[in-house]
Amino acid sequence: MNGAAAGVSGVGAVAWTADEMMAVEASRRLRNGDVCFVGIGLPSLAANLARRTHAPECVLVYESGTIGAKPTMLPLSIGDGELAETADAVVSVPEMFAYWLQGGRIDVGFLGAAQIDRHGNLNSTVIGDYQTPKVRLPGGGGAPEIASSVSDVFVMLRQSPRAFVERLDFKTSSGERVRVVVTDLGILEPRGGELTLVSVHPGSTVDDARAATGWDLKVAPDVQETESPRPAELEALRALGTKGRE
Amino acid sequence: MNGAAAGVSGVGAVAWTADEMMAVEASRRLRNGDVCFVGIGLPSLAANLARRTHAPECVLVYESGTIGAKPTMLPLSIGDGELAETADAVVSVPEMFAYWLQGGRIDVGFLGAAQIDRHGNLNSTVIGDYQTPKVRLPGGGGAPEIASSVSDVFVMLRQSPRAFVERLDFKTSSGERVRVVVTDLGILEPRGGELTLVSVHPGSTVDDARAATGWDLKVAPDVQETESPRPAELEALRALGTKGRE
Amino acid sequence: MAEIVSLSEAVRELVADEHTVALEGFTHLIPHAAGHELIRQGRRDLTVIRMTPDVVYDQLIGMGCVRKLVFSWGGNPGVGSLHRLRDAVENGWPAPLELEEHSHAGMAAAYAAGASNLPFGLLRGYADTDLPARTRVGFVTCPFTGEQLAAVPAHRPDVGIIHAQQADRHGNVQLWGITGVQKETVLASKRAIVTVEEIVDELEPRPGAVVLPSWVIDAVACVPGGAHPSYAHGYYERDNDFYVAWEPISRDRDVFTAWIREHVLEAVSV
Amino acid sequence: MAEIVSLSEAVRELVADEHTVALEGFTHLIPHAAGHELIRQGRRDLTVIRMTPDVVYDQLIGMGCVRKLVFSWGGNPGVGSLHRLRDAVENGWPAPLELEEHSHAGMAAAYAAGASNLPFGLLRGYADTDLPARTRVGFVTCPFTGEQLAAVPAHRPDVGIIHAQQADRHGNVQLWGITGVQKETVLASKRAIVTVEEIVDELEPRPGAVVLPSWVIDAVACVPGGAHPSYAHGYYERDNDFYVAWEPISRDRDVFTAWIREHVLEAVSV
Repeated sequence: MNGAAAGVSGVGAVAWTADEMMAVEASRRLRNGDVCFVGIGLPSLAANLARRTHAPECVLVYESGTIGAKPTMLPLSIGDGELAETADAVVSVPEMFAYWLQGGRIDVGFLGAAQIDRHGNLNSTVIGDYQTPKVRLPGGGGAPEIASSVSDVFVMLRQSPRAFVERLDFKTSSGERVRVVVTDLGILEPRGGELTLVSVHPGSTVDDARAATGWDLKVAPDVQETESPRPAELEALRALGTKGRE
Repeated sequence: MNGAAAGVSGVGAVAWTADEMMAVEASRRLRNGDVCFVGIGLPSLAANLARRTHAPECVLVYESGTIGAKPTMLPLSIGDGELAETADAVVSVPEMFAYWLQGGRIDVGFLGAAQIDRHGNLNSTVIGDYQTPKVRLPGGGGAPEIASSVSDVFVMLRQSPRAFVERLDFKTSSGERVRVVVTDLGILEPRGGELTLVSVHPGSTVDDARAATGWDLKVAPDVQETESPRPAELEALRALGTKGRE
Repeated sequence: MAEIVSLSEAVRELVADEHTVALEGFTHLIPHAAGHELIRQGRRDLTVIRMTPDVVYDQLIGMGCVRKLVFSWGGNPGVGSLHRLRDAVENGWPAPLELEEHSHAGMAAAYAAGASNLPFGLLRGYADTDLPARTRVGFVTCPFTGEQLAAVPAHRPDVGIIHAQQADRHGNVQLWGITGVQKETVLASKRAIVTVEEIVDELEPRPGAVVLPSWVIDAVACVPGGAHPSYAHGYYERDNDFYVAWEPISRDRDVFTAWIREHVLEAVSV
Repeated sequence: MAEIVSLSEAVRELVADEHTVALEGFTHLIPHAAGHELIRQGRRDLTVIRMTPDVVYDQLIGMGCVRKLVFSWGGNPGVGSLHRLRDAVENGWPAPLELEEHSHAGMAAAYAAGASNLPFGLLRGYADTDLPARTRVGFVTCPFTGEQLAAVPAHRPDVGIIHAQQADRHGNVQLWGITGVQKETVLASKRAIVTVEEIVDELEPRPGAVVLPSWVIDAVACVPGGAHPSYAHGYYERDNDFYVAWEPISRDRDVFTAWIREHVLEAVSV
């Protein structure tokens, strides 16, 4: 799993990691019955957690073509066999993108990236110049059309000045439908067309979030502290495990 | 089956009908391994006959989505269950038309019609004016794209001045790829861009064919007499039967 | 999530006069029972979409439920004409019928476009025919090759209605055999009704099956025999004799009307 | 009709230098053995198409077989970077690599367009991104709504290569599980090679299976384990440890080259 346990320790009875806080907070925002387009890693963790807690009817759709997958363990790849075995239906990749994603059948899509700007636009293509890149990143994959086809885009991304930038090196996907950005420090939501810090996680401060942002971060006047992961949430989360970890 | 036995009696040992002559002659023109897009009635009869005689590897594709169907009895409808049960693959109708027909995977397509002109253009839409038709015909169905997508179009049509017309009331499909027209009287092939009588069936004459054509029919200098259905062909043909007749 | 309801409730709740409705099923699984319910509930001024109108639309047209027909092949398969369709077009009985006709390829592309949330379907078609002058088709130019291609407006029915073999108790649906254009019909439609042969505890995966999750369907109604005289693969065969018998019934207005009264209007809703 | 031949013969007969080749398989059934055969036979200046280049294209690129890569997501799934791909793009080692990158939706539409003999695939995509400035995408206007839609040039590979679970002795092929874009890859390609886990007397129909008739395939080669480190549903699991192990192997040019020598070049052709 990418971004595996970072060892940040939270306040409250049970210690938890930044990844766990991010997964729990993203999971809380999924409504029962939501149809979610999930990738691997934290998004998959968050969506599977939701199915095991408050949103058992949450439908997991993986871009590999599996609709309604119910994995018992977290898949390491979006094409793991168990996804097909437990799915309500498996469709071809062209059908997945045409009928299901573009068809407007997906409520929530999760995205990550190497860079994000204040409007929620994302870069997962290159760092540096396109023709002579400092770092060639994997590229857009499903992101460009996920960002424009689902109702709500959830971004999960660790906060740092290198990731939260004033200007993207490349715009891989549009921020138009980004509803929330869950980071390791807090939660950002678009307010007046700009991502605004609305909550900080226990153990983090507004100044931490400001320092980890490459632009002058707007902070909501009513900025909250995120509720720590509840023991039940952590238990369900840790019970998930991953094949990769076995 | 449409155009069922007309009772025309042929010369030669065994009596046969016009439909049988048409089916046998169309069948003879199918090469082993040809992939055929077949409709119901005479085309289905001809293609199934070919599989039972000289072209066992002939592949039958029905627009209902069945690829490589091997019906034991002649289907009455293109969607008969046996077509699906005996097919190598069953695909959706959109896939059939997009990947298989438009994709250029079909060698031979059979067409019928209410009217044909000297260029092989067909009308299966209306007799009379489109807005106030004398007869509203079923319409194009698969014909417009069959006519433009397969390599060779075979037309099977009973010859009469009402069907073989100087001017179509409506052009439902293009004659560009029509390679042969098999009628109850003979065989027409395009020569110099115009359908030309190249063979007459036993019991019919060139004058019969001329009289049954609404334009001044070109006759090949080397016009032949069609070989009568061989006993083996008739036996195989009659063994086919049809569900409708049972 | 699909609700499991009676067919009469599904039609009453979801289908209104002037709606655009698509009842699909390519020879196989034609939703005849749903068509009969539309007649019983007296729907009017419908725009009905179907590749092959078949007997089910001959009946709707003959009973005056239809203002416009969008189709590609309007015959009685293996038998001949649809006489109620012809009578409406040729003589305006019981009411004039507006036609929008396409090719099968065009109709299939229009359903796929609707399911894909595209405004039009792209195909090589309609070229060198009289169809473009008589139907809704446009042409677009390939930005790479300069080729001209046909564009058919996407089908986006208000209600899509299909018949399937099975649903489970959550309203997930499975159909198999010749699956036609039914998946596209459901996904292209704003609302979807599925009638099924039976409701089972668990959908056992089958070769060649199409599975539609409950959350793309609005109503599932259990209507055994709901496809007759069409067939349901694994349940009953096509009633070819009925299609032959329909020829004389549909030929005569009075015989047709009497047949509908006896077999549809006076039949009990399910 | 497909001929059943050895993989080395299939590649020798059908794949030439400068060909455009697509090896597909979405996480599942990735034709790694076929990629290794391309390396062993020293193909050069290939244009390779693949949604997710994965380890198989990292190897082809690192061995200098590739001039141009057409792709949509070039990472090591669940692990990180494809270092040979990055080294080629960032440092031109062993040779500069031309990129044409799309989104998954664009690649899928391009394959479907190729299979449909259309010059381009139509989709709602690429909008409000920097992709159009860096790749081959055009825009067309809907003749009915005036909307602008993306047009991606169809994929028409010279050779499409996939891996499947089974073929019968006639060369008919069946694959199941996650079937990805393999049907479109075969149908979009001028020639097709299929490697299979086993050749059976009869293909037993399976739920969710894709069946490709022998007459759309040119060569079938029996290569058990031909998808490793990817997996073959019903045969073996994905070797997740290999994907993790590939990270340090691919990071270093010499370690990579040694690994290829030992595991590919000195391995026997099948």
